[in-house]
Amino acid sequence: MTAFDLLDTQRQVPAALVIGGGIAGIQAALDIADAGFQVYLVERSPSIGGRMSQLDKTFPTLDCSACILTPKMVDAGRHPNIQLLTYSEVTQVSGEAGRFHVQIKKKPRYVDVDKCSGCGLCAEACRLSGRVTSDFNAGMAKRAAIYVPFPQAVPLVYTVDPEACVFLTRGVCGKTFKCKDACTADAVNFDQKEEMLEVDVATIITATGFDVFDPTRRPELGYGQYPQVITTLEFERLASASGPTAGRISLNGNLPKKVVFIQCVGSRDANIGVPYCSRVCCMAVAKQAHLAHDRLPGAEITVFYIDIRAFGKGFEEFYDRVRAEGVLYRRGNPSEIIRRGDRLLVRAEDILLGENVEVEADLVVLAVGIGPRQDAESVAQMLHLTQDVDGFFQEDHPKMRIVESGVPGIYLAGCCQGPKDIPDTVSHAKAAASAAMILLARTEKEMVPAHAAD
Amino acid sequence: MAFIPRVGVYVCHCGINIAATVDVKAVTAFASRLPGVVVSRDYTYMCSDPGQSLIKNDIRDLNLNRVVVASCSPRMHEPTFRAAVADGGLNPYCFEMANIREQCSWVHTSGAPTTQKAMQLVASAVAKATLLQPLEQRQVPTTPAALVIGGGIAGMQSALDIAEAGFQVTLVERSPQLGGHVGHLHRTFPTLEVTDDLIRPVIESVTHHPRIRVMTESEVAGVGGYVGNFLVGVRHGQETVEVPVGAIVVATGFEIFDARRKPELGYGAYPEVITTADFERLAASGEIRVNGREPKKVVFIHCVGSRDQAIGNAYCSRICCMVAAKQASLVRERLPQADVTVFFMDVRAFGKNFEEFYDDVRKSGVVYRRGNPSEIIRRGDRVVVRAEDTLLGEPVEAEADLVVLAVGMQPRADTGAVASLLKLSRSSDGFFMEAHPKLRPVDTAMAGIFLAGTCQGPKDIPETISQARAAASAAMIPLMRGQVTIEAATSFVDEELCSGCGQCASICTFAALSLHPTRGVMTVNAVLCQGCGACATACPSGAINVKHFTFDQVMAQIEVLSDFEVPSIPVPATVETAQA
Amino acid sequence: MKTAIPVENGDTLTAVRGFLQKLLETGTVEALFVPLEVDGGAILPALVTDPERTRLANPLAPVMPINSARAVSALTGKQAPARIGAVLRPCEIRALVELVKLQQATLEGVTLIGIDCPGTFELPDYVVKKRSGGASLAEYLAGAKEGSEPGLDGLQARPACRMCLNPVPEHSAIHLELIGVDTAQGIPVTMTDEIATKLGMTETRLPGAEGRQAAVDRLVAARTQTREKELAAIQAQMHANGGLASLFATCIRCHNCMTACPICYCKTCLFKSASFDHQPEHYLNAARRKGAVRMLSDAILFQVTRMNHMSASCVNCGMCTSACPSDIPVGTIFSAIGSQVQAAFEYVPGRSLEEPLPLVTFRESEWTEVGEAK
Amino acid sequence: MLQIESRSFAREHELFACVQCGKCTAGCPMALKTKLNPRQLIQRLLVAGNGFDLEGREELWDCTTCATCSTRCPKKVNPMEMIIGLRGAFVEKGRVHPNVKTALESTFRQGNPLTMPRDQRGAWASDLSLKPMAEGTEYLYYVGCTPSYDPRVQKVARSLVTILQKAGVDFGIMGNQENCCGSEVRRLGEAGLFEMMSEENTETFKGLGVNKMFTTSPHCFNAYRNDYPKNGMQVQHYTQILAGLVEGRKLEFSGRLEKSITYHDPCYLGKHNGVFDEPRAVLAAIPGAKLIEMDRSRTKSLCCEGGGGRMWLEGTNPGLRLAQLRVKEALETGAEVLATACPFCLQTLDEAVKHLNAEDKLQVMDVAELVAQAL
Repeated sequence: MTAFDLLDTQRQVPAALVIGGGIAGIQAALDIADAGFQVYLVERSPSIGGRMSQLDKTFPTLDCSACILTPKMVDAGRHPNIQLLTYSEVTQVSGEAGRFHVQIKKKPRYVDVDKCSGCGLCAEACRLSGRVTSDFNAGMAKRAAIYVPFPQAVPLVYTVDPEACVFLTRGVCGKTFKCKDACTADAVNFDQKEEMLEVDVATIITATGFDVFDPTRRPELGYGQYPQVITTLEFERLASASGPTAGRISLNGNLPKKVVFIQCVGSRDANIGVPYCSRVCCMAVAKQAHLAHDRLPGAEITVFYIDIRAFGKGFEEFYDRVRAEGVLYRRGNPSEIIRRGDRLLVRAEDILLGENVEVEADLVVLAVGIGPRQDAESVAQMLHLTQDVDGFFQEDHPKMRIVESGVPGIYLAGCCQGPKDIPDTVSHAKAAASAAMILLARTEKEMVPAHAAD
Repeated sequence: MAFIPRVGVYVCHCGINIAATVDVKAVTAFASRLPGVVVSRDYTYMCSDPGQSLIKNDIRDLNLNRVVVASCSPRMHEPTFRAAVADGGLNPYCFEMANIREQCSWVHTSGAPTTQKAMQLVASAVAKATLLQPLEQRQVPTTPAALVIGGGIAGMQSALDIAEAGFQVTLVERSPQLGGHVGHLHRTFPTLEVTDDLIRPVIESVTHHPRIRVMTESEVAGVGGYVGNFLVGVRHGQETVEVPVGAIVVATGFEIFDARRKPELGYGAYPEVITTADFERLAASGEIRVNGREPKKVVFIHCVGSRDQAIGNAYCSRICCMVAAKQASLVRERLPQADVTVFFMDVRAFGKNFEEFYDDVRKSGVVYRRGNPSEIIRRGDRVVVRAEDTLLGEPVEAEADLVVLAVGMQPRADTGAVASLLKLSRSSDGFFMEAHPKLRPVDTAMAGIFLAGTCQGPKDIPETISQARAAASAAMIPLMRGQVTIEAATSFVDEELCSGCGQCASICTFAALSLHPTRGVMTVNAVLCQGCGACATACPSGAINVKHFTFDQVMAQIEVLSDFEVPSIPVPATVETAQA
Repeated sequence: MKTAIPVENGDTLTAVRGFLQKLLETGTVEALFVPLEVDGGAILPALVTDPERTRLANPLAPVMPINSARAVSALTGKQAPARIGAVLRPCEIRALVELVKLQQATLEGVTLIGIDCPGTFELPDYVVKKRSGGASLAEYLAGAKEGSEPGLDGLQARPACRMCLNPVPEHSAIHLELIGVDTAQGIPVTMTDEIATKLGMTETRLPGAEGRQAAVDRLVAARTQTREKELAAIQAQMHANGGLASLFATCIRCHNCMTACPICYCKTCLFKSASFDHQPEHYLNAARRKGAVRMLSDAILFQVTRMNHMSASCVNCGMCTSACPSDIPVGTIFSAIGSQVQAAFEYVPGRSLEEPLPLVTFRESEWTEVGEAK
Repeated sequence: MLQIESRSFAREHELFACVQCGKCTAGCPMALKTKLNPRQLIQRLLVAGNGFDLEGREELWDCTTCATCSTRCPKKVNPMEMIIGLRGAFVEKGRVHPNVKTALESTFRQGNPLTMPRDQRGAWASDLSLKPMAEGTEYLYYVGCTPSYDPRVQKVARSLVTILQKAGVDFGIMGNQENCCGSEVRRLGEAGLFEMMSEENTETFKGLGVNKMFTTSPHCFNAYRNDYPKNGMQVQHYTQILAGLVEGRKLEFSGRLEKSITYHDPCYLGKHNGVFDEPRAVLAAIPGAKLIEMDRSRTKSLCCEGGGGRMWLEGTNPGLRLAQLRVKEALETGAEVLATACPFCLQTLDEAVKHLNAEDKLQVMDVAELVAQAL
């Protein structure tokens, strides 16, 4: 799609609503928009990009995640048929397939998106600059109260964090607003109010994504207790060149010499209510073990696992390669992590040896599983979707109708339906787009005679 | 009248992104002195509306004929500025971008060398700009129909989606009936539904769909044309029909691994040893009997023909773990007295409800032993599976009346032939290769040709359907748009220089080059060409150039940046010593 | 079929001429490409259709005015106009195979007549000796029989020949043996049964055939040594101070090497195209940047580019060295580079028509030590 | 030969659910020092066909029933119960250690495993004029065998009584009428005897009109709470009662206890029943007390080796004592007091401190004793 390739403005086209601006939502929106239909892409956070934007590399090709995602984000951002509604939430849906009526809440950014050029002067000036925890960096870095989540954000527009901003929380921020003063475009505007938007769409694609497992639910693994115990998501930020350590895998400035990865934390664990396999962790760990091997020369890297699920295209080959590089795979699910002196000990049974082992570690990475969004239930209620026993949205048939939600006209895309890796997510999103496009094509057909009569 | 370049240079601050490390004013002043430059300006955000207006006004007022913007990567804003230039009345290809952000300010610290580098990049872009030629983009209408190759579950699902969206679909299947491999399955995991109940309605809908033309016992014989307008020859018996379509979905499926290639497992030698595919038929027949008896000891073996570099299949076949689990549970159900043992390396129960199903299968009494059996031998009227139970660290010999080998998937034997017919590439595992393993799982390097199902790699039924519908979505896009845009920056051949050696054609991924039948030189199909430039690098005579990136344009850029074409002549030895 | 050309009175050349004549007379070929000897020693590659003219033919003369692969390319193009026979040396055949792969020639309808090559001499030297009554063919053939390095009244063979490891032709439909055989008694020939029938030749075994292989091995062994020594010397020079630039320091950019090269097939060399017609300012700017600029410019770039384009296909015929007016060992330099490139891609130029050219194929796993190894 | 029907045993204990991940063995404190490997034992039972010989598997008696294995298991398998079940096979054949035989006999005859006379059970409280349990009394204080007979642990019971009286809690005791809860009997594999005692005790409680009870020992607490049939009776551990008093500000401290204390979680209180916070809340309420945590605390607490009938058994590797490891961990924290809330822990840790000659550095005290000191 290029700038010269604008839509025929004479054509009356039906629209689709895509909820969620991760890779699933972006892909579904792009397909539908490329086919010539209107798309409203609603994203709760200030930027589209989702979980994929937080990743460093992708398995098994080790492509830089941002490098392959950013172009898609940009395409979505500048597509003439896509209306991006970031920092917005769908609040109400009524109607039926072919004619849904949707209410969308646009939260105040306190920044005029038309004026803001993303220069960053405001964030530099903010009193809380470098003092507000960055969610994007999995809590491992600080930002200001006025921020963009990451440099490649789309739209590249600043947002005032209402939870942190001194003015919004306390009502005053010194004599003058630092951010407002710093802005040369006069874009900061604390008078902004929440806006409600109403749109009519023919179809809805739900692509609300996932939350990662909270490892404090397995306290014996010491997450939150030992700073050396981190999650795979945190490791992604550590490994990322644009992350808090600029890609140095270091804790408090020290490069770890003994790294242990633990798989199935919050997956395949019926005891705490997550009986399912999260599908991506085995390969995420294989990739991270490779990165650790690559960037921490001489470090001992051990992976504890139950089964290695290297099932996708090129996955087994990648797993073979990582082992060949010298990463030690030991079968056994560690039972606990304890401290001895200044070192952590991962206590596990090496099942293949039939022996208990205590492996020293100065970095332990927990491969946290994929779970439904915390607010999945309220989204389900709003859209009349059903949830499966694990809390993910239930597809209409597990084999044949995996993008149909059970509500005609509403389709599912990506991890909101269950854990998936990126290619499976993209396929699923495009499949949802296909289903949606069939409905859109029919709706358009019905619209034509009505207009011909005008 | 000779062309006299009148170049405008616009240097962007990008807030502080560029201005913090590069002296933008100095770069602007430097640019104004470059040959051909008429005006040089700087602005905080060139991409903003006021910034774009600067450019448009100058084109009009100063009669500019070339524009250079020094800012960020062209990936994001090249379309922005091309549109602005076009608005100002110039051809959009008369625009060039110097990337002084990603390639300069973001990767260097503040200082004179950084500013100098920015100047060099600007000078380089100006050098190219003076040589730029206007180009025209074209739109070509598309044929509102699609071809689907393969009548398995993937092909049928793709066909149904495209037809449902309102387009004609021709579905070509080599065998006499639709249904593919799934048609031969008894039940599916993890829900244990009878497969026939799933597939029959699909076959019915496809067969009776008013917009789907099913051609069984047919094969694709030839493909010509390009995205939007393919002409496909479909052979049925002696007859070949020509089918014009706008997009093609390849859903040619897989082959089952031939367990005879692992002779140590005794398939074909012992009647007690069967494959999971055989088991499906056995289960469908209603009675699980071997040698006329109900087996009392049943052993399943995973990874036969998968994860096995010895036979050249390094990959995991993705479905066998669950197929074996499903079959093991069927044995438990039908023959409650039988012992069922599964030998595995890793149990890959990764799909929705798979782990739960695996849990249930174990709880039903199926014993899972970790270890990949090495051989099967005969002992009396039973066979013995010899393996190590790696969980116990002990060698074991498991007696069995029935051994089921979980055979993997492999590319069809004719994958190579289909690949050369459609100009598709294959990945190292032999399956068709997708355009990008992460973000373009159904696209191929050939525009308008898409992959669905197991021809791209092993998949289970829902994944196959997902990908089939994804391919349908991709195929529908050009059909729904009704037209495709032809890239303007394509390659072209200088027939004076071309010797017709064909090296360019060998490396062209898009099949855009061919030897002219009479002139003995290469010709470019501008519709197929994507402007990647691989041909230009392969041509020893410099006979092929890519528009907008011609040899002269690129050389002009390089010359400014580097003096590599000028070998250094040593200064007198005395000076050299002094320097050392 | 193994057969032989009978030789009368020890006159090998006449026997060969008779054989060639028969090829035309029987219509086995409609035209014959073969070197003719004129003016008392000058060797002239020519296309002959009149059988009578074969009386001038001398494919045994130990000289190589051109690498005739180029001539065959000109005679066949994309499609040979008639049944053509071509009498060629092993290195000419190998070059021809490369040109076929580059779509510059075809072997369809071409009958290759390969002759063992014991080695060749520089053309001017040979002509001078010949005209002064020297350069005895009998002596040359006697040396070939022993498998020893040929000499020409005290002169050595061309450097490329002294390093040649392929004195025996491949791919030929008719193969005349010279090395390790007594050609004064008869010339052993291998040919297809079809041609033999046409020519009325029958299975023949000459006495003493068992010594041939040993002679070939002897010759190749000696040349392997020479080759390794010469290449090592060039490699050392290339890695010494000055490197490639100093090897080409005397290059006058005459492009003779390119003209003589059988593989350089471009209609117009890039370096003769408008792209290298620089503006006068270009030179001045370059001089200002570097302090001085070599004129004529682009000599090293020319050599490096040519290396890039054809070193994978280089058959080590050494025509470039012979053509160089500045006595630069161009062929040896190209051999040194080419052997590394060819080894890296496990490619042997001229070996097989089926082997794809390495630079137009792409395998993800190849040459990982150079690309992104990780 | 000590053959069991492994097929039905595996089914009964749902061993087929096991996915052989090894978390049980990895967390097992005894696997560190003995041959005990629950994960491998499960696999052996699963692949044994229908007969499995327990002969020579002495390591089954090493299990302390600390429940680490079952809490860690991702597939809801309970290896601890499997081991208790397997011990049953030994007991059935009478193939048990003489000490165990004595303890079981004593429980059957005297109502305690300590070979103490039944009619001396209430003697410890003879000077305290405690109310006998009767209909209408709010709580039954179920004292338990060790606190009744063991002079060291009697101090805990007396301290507790002091506290409760001061706080005005309405409770009664059963005196000589009190009978062993059967917790250890069950864990030694004598399921039949336990069944009998369970029925008997339940009857007695009903007769006395018990609605709510608390215990000194987490083991008794666990038995009544989890092993007995559900009968609507509220069962608490005394630390929960004390925590309730602290929270309701019913406990007035007149003194101070300027001591650093580290708390050892008893397995049967913590891992088995999730009571982690209450004892800590009580200790934290003592004026002057400074709480220090050991690294292995709460769900990771290291077992003292006193449970699962191990008070009567040496185990297969008596040289290395977990209690000693635990005391060393406590010493590392620099605490002056190692607090716990279990009679068995108190005994094993006390002995370990003596063995390590650390009496001058570390004092092992029960939570009740510490509270009583500060009243």
